[in-house]
Amino acid sequence: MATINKNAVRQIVTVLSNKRVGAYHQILLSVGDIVKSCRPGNFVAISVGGAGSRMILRRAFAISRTSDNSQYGGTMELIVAPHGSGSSWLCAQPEGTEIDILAPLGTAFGIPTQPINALLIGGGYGSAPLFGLADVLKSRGCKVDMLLGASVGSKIYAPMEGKRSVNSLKIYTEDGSMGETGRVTESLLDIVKDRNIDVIYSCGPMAMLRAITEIVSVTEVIHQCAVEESMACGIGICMTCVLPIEKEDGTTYMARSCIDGPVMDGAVVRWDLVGKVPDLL
Amino acid sequence: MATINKNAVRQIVTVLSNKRVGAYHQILLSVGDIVKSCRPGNFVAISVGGAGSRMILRRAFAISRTSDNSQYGGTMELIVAPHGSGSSWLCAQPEGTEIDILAPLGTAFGIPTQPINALLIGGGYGSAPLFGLADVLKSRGCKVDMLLGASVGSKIYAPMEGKRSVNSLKIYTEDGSMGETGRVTESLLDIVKDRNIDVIYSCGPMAMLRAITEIVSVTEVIHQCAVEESMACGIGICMTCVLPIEKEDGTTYMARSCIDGPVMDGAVVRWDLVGKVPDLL
Amino acid sequence: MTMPVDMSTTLGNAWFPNPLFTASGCASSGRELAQFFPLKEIGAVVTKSVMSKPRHGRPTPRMAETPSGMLNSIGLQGPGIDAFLAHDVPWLLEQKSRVIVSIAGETIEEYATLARKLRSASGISAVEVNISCPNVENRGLVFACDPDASRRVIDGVRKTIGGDLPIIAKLSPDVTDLPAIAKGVVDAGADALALINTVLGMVINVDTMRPHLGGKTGGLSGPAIKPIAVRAIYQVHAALPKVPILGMGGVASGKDALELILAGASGISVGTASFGNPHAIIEVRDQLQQLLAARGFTTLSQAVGYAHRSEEVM
Amino acid sequence: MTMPVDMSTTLGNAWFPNPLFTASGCASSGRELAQFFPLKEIGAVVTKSVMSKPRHGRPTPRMAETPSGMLNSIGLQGPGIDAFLAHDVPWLLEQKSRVIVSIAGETIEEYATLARKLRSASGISAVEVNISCPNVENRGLVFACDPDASRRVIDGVRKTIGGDLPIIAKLSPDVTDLPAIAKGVVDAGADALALINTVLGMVINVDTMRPHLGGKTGGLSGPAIKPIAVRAIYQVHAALPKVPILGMGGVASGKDALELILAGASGISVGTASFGNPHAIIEVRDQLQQLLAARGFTTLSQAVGYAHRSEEVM
Ligand SMILES: Cc1cc2nc3c(=O)[nH]c(=O)nc-3n(C[C@H](O)[C@H](O)[C@H](O)COP(=O)(O)OP(=O)(O)OC[C@H]3O[C@@H](n4cnc5c(N)ncnc54)[C@H](O)[C@@H]3O)c2cc1C
Ligand SMILES: Cc1cc2nc3c(=O)[nH]c(=O)nc-3n(C[C@H](O)[C@H](O)[C@H](O)COP(=O)(O)OP(=O)(O)OC[C@H]3O[C@@H](n4cnc5c(N)ncnc54)[C@H](O)[C@@H]3O)c2cc1C
Ligand SMILES: Cc1cc2nc3c(=O)[nH]c(=O)nc-3n(C[C@H](O)[C@H](O)[C@H](O)COP(=O)(O)O)c2cc1C
Ligand SMILES: Cc1cc2nc3c(=O)[nH]c(=O)nc-3n(C[C@H](O)[C@H](O)[C@H](O)COP(=O)(O)O)c2cc1C
Ligand code: FES
Ligand code: FES
Repeated sequence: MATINKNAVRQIVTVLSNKRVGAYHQILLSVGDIVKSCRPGNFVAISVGGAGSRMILRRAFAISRTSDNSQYGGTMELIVAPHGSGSSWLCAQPEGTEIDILAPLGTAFGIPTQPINALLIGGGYGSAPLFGLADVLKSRGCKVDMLLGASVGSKIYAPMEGKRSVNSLKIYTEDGSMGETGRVTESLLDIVKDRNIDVIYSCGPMAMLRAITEIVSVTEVIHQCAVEESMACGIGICMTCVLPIEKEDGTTYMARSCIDGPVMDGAVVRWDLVGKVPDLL
Repeated sequence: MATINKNAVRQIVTVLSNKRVGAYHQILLSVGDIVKSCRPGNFVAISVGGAGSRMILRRAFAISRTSDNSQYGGTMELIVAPHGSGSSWLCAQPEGTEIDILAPLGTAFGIPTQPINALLIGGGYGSAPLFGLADVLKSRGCKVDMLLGASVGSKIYAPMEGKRSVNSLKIYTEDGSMGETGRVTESLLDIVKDRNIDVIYSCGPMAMLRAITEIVSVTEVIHQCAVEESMACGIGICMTCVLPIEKEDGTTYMARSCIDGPVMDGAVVRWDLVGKVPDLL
Repeated sequence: MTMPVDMSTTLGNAWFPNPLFTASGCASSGRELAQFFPLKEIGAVVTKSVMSKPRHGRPTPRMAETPSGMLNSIGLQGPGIDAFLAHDVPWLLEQKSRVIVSIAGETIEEYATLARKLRSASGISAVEVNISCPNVENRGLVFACDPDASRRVIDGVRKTIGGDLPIIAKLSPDVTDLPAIAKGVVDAGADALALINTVLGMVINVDTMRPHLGGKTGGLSGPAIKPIAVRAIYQVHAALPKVPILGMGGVASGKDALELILAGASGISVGTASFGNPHAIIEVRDQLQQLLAARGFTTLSQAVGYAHRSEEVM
Repeated sequence: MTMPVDMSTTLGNAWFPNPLFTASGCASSGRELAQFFPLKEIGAVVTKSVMSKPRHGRPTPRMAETPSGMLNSIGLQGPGIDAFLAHDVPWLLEQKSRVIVSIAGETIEEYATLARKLRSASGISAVEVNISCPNVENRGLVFACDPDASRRVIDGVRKTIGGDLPIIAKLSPDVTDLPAIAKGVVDAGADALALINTVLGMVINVDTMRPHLGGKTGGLSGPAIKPIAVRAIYQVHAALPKVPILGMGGVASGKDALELILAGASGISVGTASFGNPHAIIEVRDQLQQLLAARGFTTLSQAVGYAHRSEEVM
């Protein structure tokens, strides 16, 4: 924990572009040097509603990709679903708007030192951080397969350039409007076995993360998942975002998903206790 | 009262232009047919801060001028001083912004049926509704003189076209940065006598309205003043905007300046009791 | 296509075609809002609390805007019950508006006097007893903050007014044990409860460096207090599930109204929201109807207190 | 050019270089905010209320945003006093941070036990006693809502802790008579008061149609409650002008802090505002200093309670 968020900076940044992509908005921010400390899995917390807003809390979004180029300097991409009032406000901000961000926050996906076989699984906008992760994994010589799932095709986020950074991409939708009909967990165990997967990296709804953990629990696969809990502060000071985590000694404690996560080891999350209180210590 | 606000309409309108003029913003709104029922002295109540604002109350502004032309349809002009958060928000809205207005509200200046000698006195942005009033009075054959005062020259609002509609215009500033040094009340009694003034129409700070009333109390001049009290609703339902008014029988009651005003007879306002509670009835 | 929802509701033996009411003090006597919509379109007009004598109220400034709320300090300015019954009530009835008269007093006796006058007035649907007033006979302690005084006010009104006119006791949230106060007034004869009156607050003007309001303290209303209203209604409905509640506090949308109804309110007063939008009550009514329909309710009453249902097995 | 303002303040016999503190439960144990500014820059870190045993707290969801505010229902999750004194306090002292330890208990005895452990810890500036906790020995009635129980908690802490460490009793605004509770705890030995804890509230999720929070009710904080905080501080300062108050509730700017100080606060805790802006406390401190200077104050203490001065002749 002591080093988490040590690079976090609060900064007023500018919206470079805001495009609708299916059910989401792809928002590009000019963030300068912040990109230097962003790692796949980190998130950004954004003030919403402008000055005088009745929304007093920041909203958390996964950092989808960052890049550092000569024309725009550091840029950060977000994939935002207009959900409630705050995310809808963000999706409505045109090019040129100044917004107040705090980034990078939280833990990042662990990057293997050896070339491994990685399976990246995204649900809905959860695919956002996976393409940046895929780039990093590829650069380390990993084999990267990807499964994306959503209820409907418009909720699959899979940009062209993103597809290039993976060895294979399989899409599932529950209504069959894109890719195969069904969920990413459909034939997961087979995929894991067939492709000799070493590590699963996942991001998406909690139910998906839980299902993946349970399916791969019979294997040796490591499951790094980026969780999503309701967050008031995003920086570890409020204790609202907790998840039950099993310690080595078998006892359970409530970890903060903003600072002990969002990337966590799926195997230690007590998914059965999410939204409940563990037995007394 | 029964007919006050009967033409009031709530409507989403568009900002046609927003220009800085000295210390103020001249804001032109495209309001359509609303202009047909606006009279000099009426005001508009505007929602500020946009959706999700923590400001829940409308802000009141005098309707400065209206016009109805073939290019833009009905337009309404406001002269807004950026004072606190709500008026500053309004001053920051660019062309094209949609805003939620309620207009026309409140009483209007009484227009004489005979040609009279009128003296219009404005303090600060209080001059705003007086130019539209001057046009109407001139069209009724009245002689219209005008005195404008403010602390500094940048707070004198006196547009070119406005000057054309008055017979004379005299400007006072307290720091002497424009016109004469001093206040509009400086030689008021002389002006009233010299020019045979029948009616004074005034709009500006309460202290100015009070001073005018006291000065002309020794004359036969009628003083119609547009008062300004803190308003929560602007439509007569909250009782926050009250002023002590003397009835014919000598008793005092608390009248609502939004609906029994803003234009009131200066002589019946108990200026000495403003901000106090009259003796029990 | 959504199913029509039966929006009618009752408070005691009074029936209303829909559950949207004005809030006392936020609609004056009704005339002013009638410029914006026909008053008969809403459940009822709850009039500004009237006292036995005419009153000037408190000095200005009487309001301060606060984050998502406002403070008011009107001090019950009004014409007195006689003028009110002579001019305001007949006009409202002419508009075919249903009328709930709110009364306020400084002594237990004054409440009884007001009740006596109301008894002889006809056409009124119910009386709302605003007990958030200082009791001059007891160091200015607000009636609603004193279990015994609140009970005695309602008892006095009940005895004077007879059995027919429903009594709605309006309570203050500024108490340690709201369900206890609620039980007391229900035992004393209240048919329904109005929850919540404003929360005591203050703003200091950082320029004059004194309390901003003429009356120093004021009542906090608007969206800021909605979570307090929901809690108060939920608590009281849990304690007294059979007693109808007229809920209020920060309602500005159908969603807000639904929240209060799920917590246990049978009717909703809209106060401060009308200041920002004179059509608020009508909009809330229409939005509420749609939200109820979308959730499969066919009557409003099915939704009342629905948040209290026991946990289903997952 | 503005004059420098002496920002130092005292609570009981504890001295602080400036009056800006974290609010208990809104800074965890300090480490996390230290990524954003050196903790010694502020008056003191008030740590999250610690109990005698480790605790999981309440189920999620633990928060809901409300208009200009939020509800929380953490349920005092924490490591327990032993781990806290072993790990957190030494770390804070290493940072040269001043430390106010907040304690919470379920019984009067638990508070005394906590006080005993604190007594042997060195380097702490003061203890804040959070009495807004359910008393398991009395039907879960919150200590702070019961004048007798609050007095007994403070009395127990005072007797155990000895005379040196200042005791700040933290009160809940959810009571009928706050000055009476305040007097009681001061009589029992509190050197200062912390006002206000959160206001009890609830949000109902209109999709699940149940209370949104895992713990059903939650504590309302943020700008929405600022007018309640100002009123509470003003009332208590009027009743007990000599007792220092650590003010809090919705402070997000120097102007907000000044309002609470003029009402009677000698120190300011910033809670919820740090969630939206981790630098909030530092910004509030700097803005406050400028506002004080612009008003001609040369020391913070001149401004404390200044809104209570008698009316000048106009
Ligand atoms: C680590 C993390 C990464 C995320 N990444 C993305 C992303 O890349 N793209 C995207 O579209 N969304 C993402 N989310 C979800 C996003 O934060 C919520 O959709 C958003 O906060 C909802 O705010 P709102 O005002 O629109 O909704 P409201 O429901 O009005 O929000 C009310 C309050 O609840 C909180 N809240 C509600 N839902 C969530 C949620 N799912 N997670 C956290 N807080 C919530 C809000 O922050 C706010 O304080 C992420 C969440 C987390 C925690
Ligand atoms: C009938 C009428 C006509 C007006 N005409 C104009 C005009 O033409 N141009 C102009 O610049 N201003 C005018 N004002 C003043 C204008 O309404 C205030 O400057 C504005 O409301 C301040 O809002 P704020 O959010 O900027 O300030 P804040 O001080 O933050 O406002 C806080 C609250 O107090 C109320 N308030 C504060 N000052 C006033 C005030 N002077 N009058 C009424 N309410 C107030 C606001 O409405 C708001 O609810 C008029 C006021 C009235 C009543
Ligand atoms: C300006 C104003 C005046 C009020 N006057 C009264 C009153 O006379 N009697 C009463 O019982 N409540 C009065 N109230 C309280 C409201 O009826 C209502 O209980 C409270 O404002 C909460 O609802 P809201 O948030 O929708 O306004 C008044 C409220 C306001 C804002
Ligand atoms: C998430 C959260 C947790 C809190 N935990 C505690 C606590 O443990 N002990 C305590 O005395 N107060 C606690 N409080 C109350 C705050 O210390 C403070 O009194 C209140 O939030 C009002 O201040 P604010 O509006 O600046 O947040 C908590 C508040 C919040 C928002
Ligand atoms: S969101 Fe505040 S601790 Fe995680
Ligand atoms: S502003 Fe509400 S009555 Fe005048």
